[in-house]
Amino acid sequence: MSASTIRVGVKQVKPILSVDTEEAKKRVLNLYKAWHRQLPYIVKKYDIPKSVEQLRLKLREEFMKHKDVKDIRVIDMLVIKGQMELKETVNIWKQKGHIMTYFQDTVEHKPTDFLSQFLS
Amino acid sequence: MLRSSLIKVLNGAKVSPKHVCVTFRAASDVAKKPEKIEVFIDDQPVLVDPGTTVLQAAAQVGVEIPRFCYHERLAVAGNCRMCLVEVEKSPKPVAACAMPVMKGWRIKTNSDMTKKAREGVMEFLLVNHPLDCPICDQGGECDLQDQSMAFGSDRSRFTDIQFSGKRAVEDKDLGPLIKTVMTRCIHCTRCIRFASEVAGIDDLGTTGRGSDMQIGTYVEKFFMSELSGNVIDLCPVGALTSKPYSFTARPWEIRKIDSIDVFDAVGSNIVVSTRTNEVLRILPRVNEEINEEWLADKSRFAYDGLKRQRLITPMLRDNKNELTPVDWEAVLLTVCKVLQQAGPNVAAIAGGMADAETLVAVKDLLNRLGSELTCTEHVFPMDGSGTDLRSSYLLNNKISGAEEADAILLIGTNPRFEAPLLNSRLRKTYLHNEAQIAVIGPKVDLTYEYEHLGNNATAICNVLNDNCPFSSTLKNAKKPLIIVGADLLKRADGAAILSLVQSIAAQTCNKVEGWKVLNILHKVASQVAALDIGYTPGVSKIREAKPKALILIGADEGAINKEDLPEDCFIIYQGHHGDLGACMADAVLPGAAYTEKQATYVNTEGRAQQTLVAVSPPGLAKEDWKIIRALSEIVGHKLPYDNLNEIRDRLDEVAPHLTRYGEVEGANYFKQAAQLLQEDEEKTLDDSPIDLKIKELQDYFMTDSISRASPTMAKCVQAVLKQKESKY
Amino acid sequence: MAKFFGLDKLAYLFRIMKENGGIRSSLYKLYRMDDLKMGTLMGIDKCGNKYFENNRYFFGRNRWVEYAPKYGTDYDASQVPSEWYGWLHYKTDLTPDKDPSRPIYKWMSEPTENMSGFSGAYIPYSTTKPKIEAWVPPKPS
Amino acid sequence: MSGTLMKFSNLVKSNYNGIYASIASNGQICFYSTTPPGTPPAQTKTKFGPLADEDRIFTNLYGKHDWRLKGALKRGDWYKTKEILLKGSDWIINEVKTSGLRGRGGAGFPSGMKWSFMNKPGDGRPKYLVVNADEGEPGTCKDREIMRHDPHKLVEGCLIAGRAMGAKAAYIYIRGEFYNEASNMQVAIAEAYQAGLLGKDACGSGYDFDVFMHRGAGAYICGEETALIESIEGKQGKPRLKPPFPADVGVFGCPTTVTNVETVAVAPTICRRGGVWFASFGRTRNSGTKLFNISGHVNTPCTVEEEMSIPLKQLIEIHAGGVIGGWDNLLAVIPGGSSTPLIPKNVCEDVLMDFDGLVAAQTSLGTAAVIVMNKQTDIVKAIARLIMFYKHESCGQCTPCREGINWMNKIMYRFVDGNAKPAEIDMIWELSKQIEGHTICALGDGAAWPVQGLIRHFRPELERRMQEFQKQQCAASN
Repeated sequence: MSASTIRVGVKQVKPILSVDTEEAKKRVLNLYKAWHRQLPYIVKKYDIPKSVEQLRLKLREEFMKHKDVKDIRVIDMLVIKGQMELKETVNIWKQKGHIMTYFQDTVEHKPTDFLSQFLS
Repeated sequence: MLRSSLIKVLNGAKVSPKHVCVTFRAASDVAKKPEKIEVFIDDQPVLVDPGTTVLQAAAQVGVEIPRFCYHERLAVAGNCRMCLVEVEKSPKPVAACAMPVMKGWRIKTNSDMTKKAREGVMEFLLVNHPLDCPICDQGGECDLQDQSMAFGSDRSRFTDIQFSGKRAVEDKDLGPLIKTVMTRCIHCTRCIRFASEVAGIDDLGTTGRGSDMQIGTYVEKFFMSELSGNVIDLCPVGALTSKPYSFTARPWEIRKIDSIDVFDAVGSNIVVSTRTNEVLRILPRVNEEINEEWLADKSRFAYDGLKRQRLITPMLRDNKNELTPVDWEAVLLTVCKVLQQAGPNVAAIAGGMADAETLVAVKDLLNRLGSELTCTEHVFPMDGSGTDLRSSYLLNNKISGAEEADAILLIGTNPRFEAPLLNSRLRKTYLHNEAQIAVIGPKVDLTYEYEHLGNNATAICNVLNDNCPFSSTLKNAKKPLIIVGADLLKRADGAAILSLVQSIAAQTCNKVEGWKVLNILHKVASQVAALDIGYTPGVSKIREAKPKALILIGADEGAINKEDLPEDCFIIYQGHHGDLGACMADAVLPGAAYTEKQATYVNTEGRAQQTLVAVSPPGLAKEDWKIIRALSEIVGHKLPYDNLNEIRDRLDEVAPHLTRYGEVEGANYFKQAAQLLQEDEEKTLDDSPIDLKIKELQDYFMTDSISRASPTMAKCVQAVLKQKESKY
Repeated sequence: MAKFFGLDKLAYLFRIMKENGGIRSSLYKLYRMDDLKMGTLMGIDKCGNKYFENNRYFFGRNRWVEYAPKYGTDYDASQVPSEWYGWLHYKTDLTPDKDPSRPIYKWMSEPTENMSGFSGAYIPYSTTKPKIEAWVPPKPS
Repeated sequence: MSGTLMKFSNLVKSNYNGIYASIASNGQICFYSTTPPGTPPAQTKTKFGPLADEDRIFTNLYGKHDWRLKGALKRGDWYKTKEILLKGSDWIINEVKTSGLRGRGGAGFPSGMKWSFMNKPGDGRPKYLVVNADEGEPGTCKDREIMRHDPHKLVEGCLIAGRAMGAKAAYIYIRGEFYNEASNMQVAIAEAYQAGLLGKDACGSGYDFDVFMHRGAGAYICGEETALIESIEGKQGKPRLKPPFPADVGVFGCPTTVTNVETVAVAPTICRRGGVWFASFGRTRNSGTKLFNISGHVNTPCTVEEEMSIPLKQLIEIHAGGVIGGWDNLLAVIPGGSSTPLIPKNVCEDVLMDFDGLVAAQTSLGTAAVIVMNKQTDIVKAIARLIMFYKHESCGQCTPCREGINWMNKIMYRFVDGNAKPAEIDMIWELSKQIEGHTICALGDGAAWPVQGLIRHFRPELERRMQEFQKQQCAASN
């Protein structure tokens, strides 16, 4: 009996939110739309030197980062994290700098070629 | 001293018996191998050779018996009595370090009697020990501390401190290297035995008796030895500590990095102790093949030279003819311009501390620029096979091989100061193997007796032509050894001398398989690697070529100077110390010293070893091969290696043994080398006396850019000169 | 009656303004010092700072300094010389000119003003020896 | 290399087990399971001493006659020495073995056996006889009498003992302070050389033998055999580790036997009168005559030749004129030189002066230097003074002796005043046990034994002093 349970457990993982790809996709799109609607307000409230257009591009970029994710559970988890981000942003739990980090990488890339390495 | 008595034993005259035993043992060892006897250590049976001591037998089964005076590499004194163990059926405990085991002995290293004996000895040792551990430099690495923890009593009964106090002894002045606090001394006499047996100096001894006994140099005297630092390691307590290191650090604070010494061509293994990116001290690391567990003073104490006179920023000569600090871009661009203008008229000279990686990088760069002028500072004859056959420039028989020799001929070398650890081996051979030693060259003190055959090339001819008694000794010897100093071969007739020596070596026919008679002793750490990689020894070619640009890789010996070069020659100095080379340079590229880079060095026997990074290079200084690599990219001939592994692959391509660390790649083709030399036209011998650069101790301490920058070494030279003036 | 309507306060204000040299200079002082007070001039130091006392104000506010006009708005507490410091901080009630027991030694130096943020600012330096001593190239002769 | 340095034990041949065993027991007790050839005949007498005049060996002990060659010849020295030499070493050794002669230097090792160790096939190295005339033990003064008044006995003894062990030469290591003795010895040696008794073809026997004098520089420790060897070699007189024993690696690296003056000096007489004659004195295993030195609180201190196994009381009464203040005024006796434990009066009553008798009384015959102390003696101070001597004479090589005796000395001098706690008596007992047997040579033992003897027999006295001191302190502080 226990053996069979394990087998089932191995075969089938417990879903987080979505049961199939369709549902997951719906959730992603919902999140995207929610962000998209909030973008003008974000620009205004946070007083950031970016236009709504730029934010839209960034939003698309952030989502496209995970375009190859196939695992439903991972997608769900990413959606949950995205929702959390959204909530923090909309409720002004964040500060200006937090929003701007989407636009600027704080880590400077180390040079990879020998000469720059040598001179740096 | 020790040896003279031995000869007399056999002649039936005076003898020093403490050491006689040693030789008898050596002799009987060869004669026959007696069967093993069985003894029991804590009821564990162990089979040992007859004559094994209790302590050694115990060590064979992994039982360590505490000791203070006993040291594996020194004669047995047996006076600390710490190693007392119980032997069944013996009414009193025996000293394990000196007592040979008898058949069927049952030795109890942990019985009540043994424990009580140890506790008693420990108590007695502590009775007059000042217990000043908090201000003692040995604290943390002190045998007395450790053993009193392990074997001592848990309380003190010494109440007489309230009545009469403890013994106090005046400190001795042993010179600028060794600090003495004689009150801490436990009279183990290890230092005395080291001085008289290994260092060959009978300056240390005891005066007074009983509780007034003192260790010291009978008269106030500097302990004049090139191996003096080793008594610091030997001292089990804090009586002898390092003066430059005093009150610097505790052993548990420091990081220890295994490395290789580059002050001579022996390549002693060392441990570099660092803290907060600073080299605090250098200790020897055991390597039976090379340095056993000793280390020469220069290698041990010259580390403070690494902190002075350093090149920490690139420099360029400005229009006022002054070297001014610039940044790397500026200096690399300037040098690049010069190299591009010079085209193939570029030359390079490698100094004594250049590592194999840098050497190969420089050679690759110059070859790409179209130049073949890569030279070493130190000369070696190029006639005959030149440096094509490794056998003609290596210490072929290995350093440890010197111990087995029975007749040794030293030609134009002073191993005592050119390679102190090889000399300690020779002394050991002399003492315990009854080796006959002869010297051709200046008369120097080698710490052992030798036959002086002369001071010119004629003496070498005499040996060849059976014109002196030693030649028959050499030819009849089972394991003869000829060691030729690299200094001698610098002469104009170096090739002729080498040819002569090769002929002598050929005469002493090989009686023992794998025994190699001819040995060359180099003086600098880089030479063998440089010759292996294909550098031309000597700078004469550069003088002729009149290059437009000259790269000095730590070349500070003044092999070439501005007058030898054309007016417009641009000199680039790359190295770690501001010395002769940097003074004449137009551009200075700051490199890393041996403690600051992971680099390959090949010692005089052809053994590749690597140093490890102990501290980072100071200021803007970089690892040497990386500078060359960066330069090559700017010049436009990018060298195909970006990291250490890749350049080591390149080393492997050039000479595979360079990356086989720790192993000796033996050389062969002795006959061919000799033949090639003979085939050349008759060479003329110059009969002027053979001269050596380092004859006496004061010449030894400051020989390269690091030791010349070292204040400790300067103090040593002062002390030696002062001692020479003193009447003792 | 006047007290009841607070007229005395008004009168006092006028008195202060009068003491301070009229409306114009009162306004300037208010702008410069954010305060307008009236008090007895206790002394003037060598820099020209004036020291006032008025015990009508509560302890802690009853002694004050009016910095010399040359400082403009760039005045700073460190411009008070050390001999007035004690009086200003209630270490003593005697002004320097009235205190006979103040020791004067020849090694005493003039007080210096805090130059932080200016070119004369104090910059701390390390007193430890450098771990590495650099090579100084010899001057060409 | 370490191995080479360490393993010198190849030298220790199997028959050295015997030596080791005997020396391991501090040289006091020597029991032999096997009966060696030339065993002395069993003693049948039960009463020993006094010695008859015709049985005396040292006939000029008091210097009443001429000590030079002429006088010596008159007394029978050098009589038929050639014949003795010609009988060969085996005969001499067998005679010495039969005599039951035991070393007179303190350890009491059977001389015949010791000499026979030397007599094995050589390896080309010369052999040496070293005569230990460094008589430094407080209370002992027998050798100096021999050397001063009968030097030819010793010179002849050297020749015979040397012949027995096949030695090439004899070194007489004489104490530096013995100036007159050294002079007399030197004269005697010179006389013997001139008379052809020594040197090439000694006594016409065809045997070459030399005798050299070596004067010490005044260190007690040089009386220890290995330290003596070091000293002869010109080094600091510090005892060597054994093994290798001197019989293997001795003076100048050659096989050497170190023997006491008295042992060597009696050898010629034994050879002349026969080992059986010598064995007829004293109890079995303690045979022979012996020089006794009686000093301290006796009426006539003297050195006298007596039969072994003579009762102590008889010895003192007959030769030393009794204890000062009468026998009942006796407090204690140190029977064998300063390094042996003392025995109190009740033991002295019936103890026999020989090796076994004194061992049974927990002391030792040593050099038979009887130090008598009567009841007027401050016994603690006397022993403390002895410890001070040993502290001064310790060579400083090994830890227990160097540090331990110094410490004991400090405690002993506090004991003299009583400035100590009773618990410290047990502590010093333990300290002496920590020293005893833990050192290279026997000096540590010699320093430990007097203290042990004192504590064994006079503990109440020590405790009394401490109490007294305590009382004084209390009185002073109040």
